[in-house]
Order: sequence, then C-alpha cells, then structure tokens
Amino acid sequence: MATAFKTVEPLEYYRRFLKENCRPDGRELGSITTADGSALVKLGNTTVICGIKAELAAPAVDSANKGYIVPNVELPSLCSTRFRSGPPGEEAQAASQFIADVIENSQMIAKEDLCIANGKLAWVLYCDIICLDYDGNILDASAFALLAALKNVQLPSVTINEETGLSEVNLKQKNPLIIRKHPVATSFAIFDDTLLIVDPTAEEEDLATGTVTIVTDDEDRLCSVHKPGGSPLTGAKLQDCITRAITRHKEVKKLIDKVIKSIKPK
Amino acid sequence: MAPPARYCVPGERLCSAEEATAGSGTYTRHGFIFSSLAGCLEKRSEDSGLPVVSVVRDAESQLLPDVGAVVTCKVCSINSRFAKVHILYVGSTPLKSTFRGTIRREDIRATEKDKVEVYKSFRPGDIVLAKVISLGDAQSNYLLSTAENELGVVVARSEAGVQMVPISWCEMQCPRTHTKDFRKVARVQPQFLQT
Amino acid sequence: MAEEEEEKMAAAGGGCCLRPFSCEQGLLSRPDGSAAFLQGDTSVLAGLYGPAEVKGSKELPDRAALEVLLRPKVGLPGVVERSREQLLRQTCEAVLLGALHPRTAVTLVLQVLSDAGSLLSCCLNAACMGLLDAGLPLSSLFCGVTCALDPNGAIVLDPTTRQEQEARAVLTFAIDSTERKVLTATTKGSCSVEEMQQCLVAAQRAADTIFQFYRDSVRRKYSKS
Amino acid sequence: MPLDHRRVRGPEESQPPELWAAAGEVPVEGEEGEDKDAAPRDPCDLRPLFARAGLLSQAEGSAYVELGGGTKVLCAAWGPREAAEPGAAAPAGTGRLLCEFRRAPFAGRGARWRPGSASEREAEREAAAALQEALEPAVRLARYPRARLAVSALLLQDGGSALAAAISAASLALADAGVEMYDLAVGCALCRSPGPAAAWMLQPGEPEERRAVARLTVALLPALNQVSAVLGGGQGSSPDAWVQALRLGLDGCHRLYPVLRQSLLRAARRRDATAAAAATAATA
Amino acid sequence: MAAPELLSDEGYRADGRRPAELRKVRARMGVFAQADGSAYIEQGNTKALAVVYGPHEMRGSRSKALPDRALVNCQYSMATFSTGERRRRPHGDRQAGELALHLKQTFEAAILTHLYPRSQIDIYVQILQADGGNYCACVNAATLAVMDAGIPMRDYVCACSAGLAEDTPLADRSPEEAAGGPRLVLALLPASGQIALLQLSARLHQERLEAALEAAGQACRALHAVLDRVVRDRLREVTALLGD
Amino acid sequence: MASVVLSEPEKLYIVHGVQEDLRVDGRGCEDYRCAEVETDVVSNTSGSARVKLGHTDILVGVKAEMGTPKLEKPDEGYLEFFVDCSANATPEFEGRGGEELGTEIANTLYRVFSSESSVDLKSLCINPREHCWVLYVDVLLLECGGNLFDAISIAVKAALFNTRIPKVRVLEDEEGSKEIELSDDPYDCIRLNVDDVPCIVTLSKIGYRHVVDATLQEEACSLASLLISVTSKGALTSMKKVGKGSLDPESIFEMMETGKRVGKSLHIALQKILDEEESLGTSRQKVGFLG
Repeated sequence: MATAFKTVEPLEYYRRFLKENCRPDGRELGSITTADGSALVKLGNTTVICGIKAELAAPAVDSANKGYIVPNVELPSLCSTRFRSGPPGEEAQAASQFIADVIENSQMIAKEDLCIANGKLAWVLYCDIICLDYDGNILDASAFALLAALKNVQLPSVTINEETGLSEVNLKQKNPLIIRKHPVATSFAIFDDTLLIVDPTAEEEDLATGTVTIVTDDEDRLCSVHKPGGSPLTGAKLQDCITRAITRHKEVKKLIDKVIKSIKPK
Repeated sequence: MAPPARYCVPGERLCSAEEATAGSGTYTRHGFIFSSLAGCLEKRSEDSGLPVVSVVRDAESQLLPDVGAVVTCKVCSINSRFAKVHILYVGSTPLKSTFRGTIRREDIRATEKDKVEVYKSFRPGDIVLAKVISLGDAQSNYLLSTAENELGVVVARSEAGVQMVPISWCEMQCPRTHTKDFRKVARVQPQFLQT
Repeated sequence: MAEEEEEKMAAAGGGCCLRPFSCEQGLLSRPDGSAAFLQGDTSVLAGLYGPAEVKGSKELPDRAALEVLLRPKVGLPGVVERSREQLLRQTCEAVLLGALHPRTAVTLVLQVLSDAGSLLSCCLNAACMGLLDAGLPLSSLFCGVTCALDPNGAIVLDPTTRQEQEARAVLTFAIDSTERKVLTATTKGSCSVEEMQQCLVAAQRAADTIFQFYRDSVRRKYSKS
Repeated sequence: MPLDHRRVRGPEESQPPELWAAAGEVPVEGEEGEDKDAAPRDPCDLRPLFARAGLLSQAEGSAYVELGGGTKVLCAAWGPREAAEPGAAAPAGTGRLLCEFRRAPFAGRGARWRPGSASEREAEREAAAALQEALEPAVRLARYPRARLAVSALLLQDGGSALAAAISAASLALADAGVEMYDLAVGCALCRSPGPAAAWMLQPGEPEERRAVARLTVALLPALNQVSAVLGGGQGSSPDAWVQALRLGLDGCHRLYPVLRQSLLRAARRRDATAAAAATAATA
Repeated sequence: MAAPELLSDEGYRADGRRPAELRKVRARMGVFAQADGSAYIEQGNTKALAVVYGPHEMRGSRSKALPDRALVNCQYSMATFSTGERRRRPHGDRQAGELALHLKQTFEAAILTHLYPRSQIDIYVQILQADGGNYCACVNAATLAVMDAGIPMRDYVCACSAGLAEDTPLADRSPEEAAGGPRLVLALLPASGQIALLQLSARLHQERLEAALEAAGQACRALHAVLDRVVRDRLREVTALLGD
Repeated sequence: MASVVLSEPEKLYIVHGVQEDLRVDGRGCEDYRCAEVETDVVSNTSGSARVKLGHTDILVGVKAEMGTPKLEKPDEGYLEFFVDCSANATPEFEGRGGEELGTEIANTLYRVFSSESSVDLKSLCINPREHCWVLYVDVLLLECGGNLFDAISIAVKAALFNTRIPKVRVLEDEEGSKEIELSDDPYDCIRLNVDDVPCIVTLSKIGYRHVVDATLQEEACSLASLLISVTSKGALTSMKKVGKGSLDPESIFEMMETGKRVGKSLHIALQKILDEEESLGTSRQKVGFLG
C-alpha cells in the first residue's frame, strides 16, 4: 500500500523516507551531428540535451568586437506533464535567464573570442538546451549540458578576403572554442527551513520550501548565488551550501575532463 | 512455478476465438483474439466453458472511472448544491492523474434526501469513498454518489489538524479538542481496513 | 489618504550609505493595495489585487495563488522580467500566509517608473509595501538591498546604474524582518566567498534601517487616519 | 514578424557558415560525390533501425528511435487524462488522441530552425496532424470515453525519414504507456531520385531526401494489414508506379515491425523485472 | 483644395455621376443554402457578401448571453485578393475589428433583439472586391441577409457615404474622391428617419454638416428603394415557388 | 471542420445505397455533382474563378506580385497558397476557427503543386536572383457542402487558367543598374499553361466501396478517404490519406485506379468549360453571385 500512501499524503510520505534515502546518479554524453557541438547530460532521471549551432552575423553596434551567445532552455511537454505545449513558460524562461546569467557572470567564453572582423562579422552561438526527462534540478543539468556542449564545439575557420571584402569559410578546418572558466552549478532544496538536500528530484522540489543554486568556477569564486525566494536561510547556512558546492565542483570537473578525454582520441 | 511468461504487443494474434474467451487487454476480430496491450499473456481456465485469455500489465494499468466503480476521492470545494471532488483511485488502483467529479446534494444520502446539507456532509480536504453513477454529459464531469452505508467520508481532519474519529453515521470527533463535526460517515468494510 | 515622506540616511558605517528613499502608500484607488517606492531616482509602483476569485486552472486547493507581473518602463516584458517575476513571486510567497485564503488569487503588478540602478531591490521593497497596504496577512516583512563591489573591492550599497556598470559584482538580497535571514539572493558578476559574506552583512545592517522606515511610514499612515 | 518575448533573442539576422563556404567544399557536394562513388544503394535496402521503449522516467510511456541516416526521435506518451474542456470532447463515448511534434532547433542541417517562428510552428503543426492521422486508427479510443491520450514527439536530429520514424516511435510510446491499441503503427519513408529511370528507395537519408523528386511516407498496422497513413507527392507518374512504391513501402514496414516488437517486449520484461525486484525489496 | 477636380464645370463628377447620384447597385438575396440568411450586393465595383446565422443558442462561453435580448455578433473580413495590393490577413486586424463593432452597433439598433433573449445572431460580412464604401456595402448586404433569415427588424438599415466638394455634397463617394476632404458615413432606418450610425472623419464646418447629412440621408432613401425592390422580387419568387 | 451529425439508421441507409452503386442524390459511385465554374469574377485580380459544386462554394483569386526568387531556385518564380475558411461557411470558422483547416488545405495544395512540371515556374522569372513573379493563390471558402479539396483544386486550376500576368521588360543602363518596365498595353500579357496542373480527386471509403465527390452526409459515413492529385494525362502527383480510419492496401490500389480514371474525365470536362468561356471573350455575360 506504499503507492497508495504516496498519492494521498505526499508530504508525510517524504518526511518518513528522507532519513534513509540515497539516490542513484548516472551520466553519459551523446552527440548530434547536425549541431556544431552537443551534449546529453543525465542527473539521476533528469535528462537534458544541449545542441549548439554557430551562425554568422554582424556584431551589435554598441559592442563591435563581440560575438553573441544565445542560450535558451526549453521544457517541452514531452519531459513532464507539468508543462504545457506551446511557447516556453515561466520556469523555462527563468532557466534561460539563469543560464544567460551564468555565461555572463562567469565569462566562461570571452565574447571577444567570437568576433571575426571588428564591427563586421562575428559568431552567434545558439545554445538550445532541451529537457527530455524532467525529474528536478533542471538548472544544474542545463548548466552542465551547456558546458559539456561548448567543450566540443568545433567552429570552421573564417577569413575575410581582403580584395572582395567578403568572408570565406573553410569548412574543412575546424577549431575548438576557448573555454576560459568551467562554471558548475549546484542546487539545493531547502526542506522544513533547515534541511538541505543536494541535487533534488522533481518530487523533492515540489515538497521543498525553497531552492538555492550556487555556481562556482575553477578558482572557487562565486559566479552566481541564485536563491529565488522560498524559506529564509542564515548566512551560515548559505556558507554551508557554498562549501558543499565547491567540493562538488571538483568532482564534476573531474568527470567532464574524463569524458572529454574519452571522446578526444576518436 | 509457471512456464516462462509470454509477453505480447498490441496486434499480436493470441488464439482463435473458438478456443478461448477474450478477457481484458484483448479484442476480437475476424474470429481471432488479439492483444491490445503490451504486457504479459495470461490464460485462466474456468471450470465451465472456455479459458479466459487476457493480457495484463503490473498494477499500473491505464484505468478510467467507470459507471458503478467505487472510487476514492478528495473533496476540493463545496457549495450548497454539490461538492466538487478529485478522483484519486478507482477501486484500489491509484490513478496517474486526477479526474474531477461532482457529488450532488441529492446523491449524498439514500434517505431523507431533501434534508441533506452539503456542508454537514463534506468539508474540503476530506477523503471520500463514492460510486460513479454517470460519466456526465458535455457540460458536466463524472457524477458520483455516496448514498450507501459503505460510502462517504473515511478520512477527515479537524480544525486542529488532527485526524478525526467517527463516532456515529453522521458525526466525527477530534481526539485532541473533542469537538464534534458533522459528516456523511462511511462504514468502512473490515476487509479494507489496514493495520 | 496618500502619504509621503522622505528620509535622508546617514552614513551607515563602512563609508557606504543608501540613497534617499521614500514611499507613498495607497495612492491608487482601484487596487486593494498600492505603493510607490523610490530609491534615489529609481522608482517602482506596485498595485495589489486580492484575495479575489480565481480563474479555473490556476486555483490551488490549499492556499492563495499569487501572481506577480513585472512591467518594464518601455516595451513588453521579456525573459528577464519573467525570471524576476518568478523570483519576486517566490519571495512574496515565503512571507504571505496564503493558507488563510485558499482557492483565491492575489495579483501583484509592479510597474517600473524609472530605473537608475538597484531596480530589483526597489521592486522588492515596493512589493512588500504593496502587500502591507493591501492588509494581507504576512508572517514577516522583507526588504531588498543591492550591494555592488567596486573594482577595489569596496562595498557600495544601493548603487546607481553607473556604479553597477563599473562594479565587479552586484548582489541583491531580500532580508526578512524577524531574524534577518536571506529570503532571496541573486548575483551579477563574480566575487569571492568572503566578499559575498561581507556584502550580506552590509545588507543585513542596511535592512535594519529600511525596516525602521517601514515601521515609521506605517505608523504615520495609521496615526493620521 | 512579431518578436518573441519568451525566448532569449540573438541578433536580428544571422546566416549559417555554409552560405559563405567557398564553392566546391560545401559538404553537400562532398556527400554527393561519396554517394556516387559508393555502389548504388539497393532500393530495397533498409537502414539499420534502433528502437528502445520505456526510457523516460516522467512519461508513462516513452520510446526512442534512431535510423541509420542519423534521424533521432524521442517520443513520450501519457495514458488517459481528464479532457481539459469536456464540451469539446470528441463524439460521445470515445476519447481523444492529442499529438504534438516538436523539432529541436539544432536538428536540421544548415541554418538553425527558429523555434516559435511562423514557419516553424507551421511545419510542426503539419507533422503533428500527420502523426495523428497515422496513429488514430491504431488506438482503441472507444476504451477511453471522455478522456484524452497524449503523445509528443521530439525530433532531435533529422537525418531523413523523420516523420516515419516519429510514427513508429509514437506508437511504441503509446504501447509502452499501456494504452489499449489494435496494433502498432509502423512508419516507413521512400523517395525517388531525379532521372527518368530512377527507382524508389526505402528510408532515404537527408541528402537523398533533399534531392528527391518524389517522396512518400506510409504507415502500416502490420497485424491487421491496414494502411493508416499515406502521404506523398512530387513528380507525376502513373498510378502503377505509385502502387509499386506503396508496395515497397508496406514491405519495408513489415520488415521493420519485428525490431519494434522486440524493443517493446524488452521494455515489458524490464518493467516486470524491476517491479519484481522492488516487490522483493519491499518484502525483505 | 481638391474641390475643383471633384466637380467639373458642368457639375459632373470624375466618374460622370451627378453629385447626388449613386453608383450602380445590384443585389441578390439567398445566395447560399446552408446559412440561415445570405445576400450579395454590388455597389459600383465594390462587392460584398453577407451571411446570417441565427438566432441560435449561444456558442462558446454561455456567460456572454444577455438575459433580455439576443447578442448580435459580427465579423468583418476582406478577401486577401479584394484590394489592389494583396492583403496579408482577411480579418483580425484593427480596422476589421472596428468595422465589426460598428456593424454590431448598427444592427443592434435595427433588429428586434428583445424577441430572442439569451440567444445569438451571427452576421458575417465579406468584401470580395473593395472599391470604396466597403462599410456601406456591408450594411446593405447584411440588411438583406437578415431579412433573408427571417429575423424581425424595425426597418431596413441603409448606409451610404457622402463627401463635400466645396459646398456641394457628393453622395456615395468613390475611392478617387476619397482623397482629402471630409467623409460622412450614415446608416439610416429610412422609414422612421432614425440614425443608426453616423461617423464623420476629417474636419467639417458645422454649418455644412446639415447639407452633407441631408445628401447622405437622401442617398440612403434612394438605396432603400432599390433594396426594397430586391426584397419584393425575391419574395415573389419564393412565394411563386411555394405556391406550386 | 463543418460536418453534419447523422444517426445510425441514416448512416446505414447511405452505406447500403453505396453498396448498390446508388447514392442518395441518385448518382453512381464515380459521378461528380453538377459543377458551376465561372472565371474572371473579381476584376482587381490577375485571375479569378468561382466554383460551385453542390453546396460547396469556392472563390479563388490569383494576384501576381513582384518578388525575389528563392535562394535555392534563383531562376524561377513561385506560388504561394493561402486558404481562408471564412465564417460565411460555418460559424465555427469565426475568428481563428478556420485557420487549422485553412493551413491543412494550403499544405495539401503545396504538396499537389510540388511537382516541377505542374506550372512552368521558369516563365515567372523576370531576371534571375533579383526579380520574379510571385503568384498569390488565395482561396476563399464560402460554403462547405463536402468534397472541399476537389472543388478547391478545380477552382485553382480555373483561376490559374484565367490568370494574366503583365509583360515586363528589363532595361539595363550603362552602370549595370536594372530597371523594370511594365508593358503599356493591358492586353500584352503572359498566360500560364495549365495543361499539367493537377486536380484533386477525393475517394471516400464507404462500407466496402469508395465514392468520389462525397456530400457532407456521405463524408460523415466515411472513416477514411484517399486524396490523390491527377494531371490531365493521368499521372499522379500526390496522395494522402485523411480521416480517422485506416485502409487496406488492396482498396488503396483500387482507389488510385478509379482516381486516375475519374480525374482524367474531370480534366476534360473542366477544360471544355474553360475553353467555351474563353471563346465567348468579352461578350460573355458575367453572372457572379447575382445568378
């Protein structure tokens, strides 16, 4: 009758099971050949795919030496019944903004690196992050997928022909992107104002009274502290989260390096 | 104990309709029984007549409330004419998504229907056992009834937030504050009681 | 019964101070509660409707459904606004005793009138004053404080747009009134952990001043009427 | 075109790098060259198809189909739910099947598909309608009065024959969700290359599909031998030629069926095994 | 300003009409079989179709039902090929919305809506070819269609536009005359002389309003005569068929 | 989509009738209803036609406008289809209600015209990569009495036949800048060759047989139909199954054969009407909606 109890009294159920819980975690990377870079990330059941397409455009007038990075998170109705089909809803938009902030704050890619000819031509990296299976912690998974996908982007070399002023693309010669920082997001669900669980599932997120996401970079600097409302935390608790996030950053970084290394030899 | 289970997919021909009768998860066409589910084949021999062939999946089958089924539901709002509920279970099978249902005032009790008051029978949040009496028409949703002794409120909380104890067919009491509240109380059948 | 008041803040230690701020409550007649909050040249107008009847699918069986709409000064709301709406909504939900009004809707509309830096904290303050003005039951108050870290590492409280642009990092906190805990935090740019903690302490200190201001303005409002 | 306020926007205009690639080194040509070098493909040849059912945790049923050409489709299905508005329900006594088809912005070769743009919405809507027509005859909708069933397909990579792959994946997902069906719907695509004597070939890849003068997608309910979808067009030819193509396509469906069936059986076994393991764990 | 060109010295207009003369009007009732009422009208080169459904049960949300009368629901659309430059959308733009609202107001004044409480009457008009006076053609077509549907009305509603060339009022303005100068659109219930809708665009001296209004009213009454003949012919036709 | 609700006995009556090759209106299974075709009904278009097939009433306007050729086909013009399911046909189409059906029909038309030979697109090119004629084929659905697709395709073909595109000359000056000059003579224009424009034949499966040109009532009895487009030479350019049901392969093959046969005679009949109308020239009395 366990399933019965779960639907009728979900909160009770969780309080009872939290003490002795341990959650599985598996990850793998996939590839999309129509994209210039891609990655599939699994965090528990949560599955996120990120495909990056590079296109060329004129840089914006006010930042002539910069390219563009356009991140968008989609939560299609396929990934969970909680999302309706149609244009992105609030959660997807908030996630898109969060990813955009992480890119901006961490300076993981210098937008100057994406500029080909000052004021004339620059790369646009469209980073489309699509959730395939939504079981919570979409922010960590999205940030991770983005980083992993950026890591395997290969851009064709572009030169500007001096005579004609036209750009020429050499599709045969491809270069990787320079990734300057490796931001890693770690989310916690706040439970009953005191208990913090890392990497919450969708069910845990629903029952939690708040969430907090910490993004750190390779030098243990904070790229983002994102706590959108919910249960209040003391400074000490926040510090606790940050410390745990820093530890996790190291584990995740190791994993990325391992995966990238395993792909490279091909 | 049994030979290895045979799994089948929708559209798989199981046997001739003369050899067996079609059970759940199957359909008959052109004199043959076909599977309509992806699941495990089950052949049960009845003492009299043909064996029943059915295709079963473990508990989580895709059920819908049907007329005559006893359902467990949660009251979400009440007014003077009816109570609106969410159906959570059909029989003992939990539904994957809730269905809305309505218990009209005249369907609450079997007797003295005109004296029934909705607020004296249900409160939002109550867990109620009810029977489906109609699938409803284009405008309304499932119509439910609690006009049987075994049907009615099974779980209710007092204002203090404590689960109340039934003390009669129409009253429940809070064990902490000892206040009494009116309800259409169900007499739960012993076989459903769980220790 | 409009009410206006202005308060000049003295230097609050560490060489940083809040810009002058003021608030006018109950200035709109249609909404159930309203407030205009000014921080320096940044100002936000909040209108609050509810608890009111809720439309079909948004209804929550156990509490009020809160909706926050953030309207930019010009143009239509975009992804940035939607993300801030979520943050503001969840901040308000943390203090709003919504369980007292189940199956109702509370709508908070925030209209940006001018943005001269620290916009998010101004939105938070306007939201809290709006909730107060509507007389909705709250478990505590909250206030928004923005801190900027200038290139030298000094903390600037309530920065102007210019200061925000020059800063290495800009952090915005929402602090609750009972225990000075962090309800909301969001950052722009990167900083070290220590810097973040220093900013938080500064924000908590500034919160005291703001809560005192809340108290004074509400007292004035009720003593007059 | 109205601006999209729900997505992070990039520059107003951008072009894929292929547009500027020096002539002769555009991969299209390269691929074509390779194709010509390679022995002409046997028209009856089927590309390898990989199918896996029951891989998503949140969906009640799910399936993933990958074709040799590189097409990757993920489908999720949900069993009966309350129809949102009872008034609009289909003829009394039956349920409704809702189909959705999304294309990942990065799924196509060349320029990124702009999600939310009018042309993209149109393309998705058309594919969704085709999916619905192909699936509806396979589902026992009469078993689900007043309810709705939902299928969503997400095209992750388009390597040709995408609609056919989506039809197969969607019917697997529905079956995996435990929805009562008359049969599986198996999709298969064909195309005819330019040239007077060119034959129809099965399951074209994306470059073949792009160059083709005629295309056809069929869906078959194999056990009932019923055709649930026929959708195609292109250069005119005699009915006999189309009949031949249709026969070839249906034959392709018959040959794909065992792969799909196996994936479904595997998923059913796996599900029962985990359920049994959970049961023993619970009793222990 | 533009006045000298509008009227020749002999007092004729650019298309050869006299100031008070209407363009050629041809109309037919009962164009479609499936609708409850339908009509087609040609006024010069402007061609309009009107179709009426109802009175019937409220469609969509019942909450819009009016307790004491029928709801008149209008949609105004223009075929994408109706104008010189191709239109992107047949309806749904602001202008179509405004004209639909005007139609609704006009016909609420004419139809005896109180006879059908809690029900709905749909009037859909469609411009097939646009050549000035679109709104007027729609009103006239809709009048015929409502009559064809057998819905009781107080009176015909006839609409006509009028402009001014200096002091001379011009009835039923053609698009060439539309450039510049004031424009007046009048929907009149001719028997009672009541005005259902009056719209004036551009500035007009108040002293001239009377004259323009009179010219438009005159034109509406002339139209009434034409429409009346169409209706009577149609009735004779129908009764003749029934009589056999 | 506009439809009628039939009771079971009514359906049975129709199905049994079809079985006997006797339809409710007295037609056989392969007979079309009487169709009225009239071209040049809207004067400010390049070409227009109205088709009335039973209660189905279609008006098509073709407008030629100058545009730029598509990137992948720099030396061709192109056709754009738009279908407006107007509220005239049924109140269900009010507002955006008809959009879904409209796009479905438009998509079908695109597929029908996907064959390169249906219209000579090269003749629509004015100067490669820069200017070409875009033919906007706008379909207005005025009344809906079954068999929409066939009626629309007939109307489209008639309108294209009627289309006259003004002749233009490209003038190039010394600096290489081009100017386009429109011919002064309104009768100096290009006509399209519509010999290879296909018509759609919808075959509705009713019981064990199939019928062409189904009425609304017959459509309500049919679970699945096959839509095929046939050229006057009897070549198939597209096919599509529509409806909730499925078809067995053999019946599809039969339907294709019937479709070809019926389609060919449909083309002949249509061409005859069009030629007759053409021969009358300007002396023809235009009837339009007044008839």
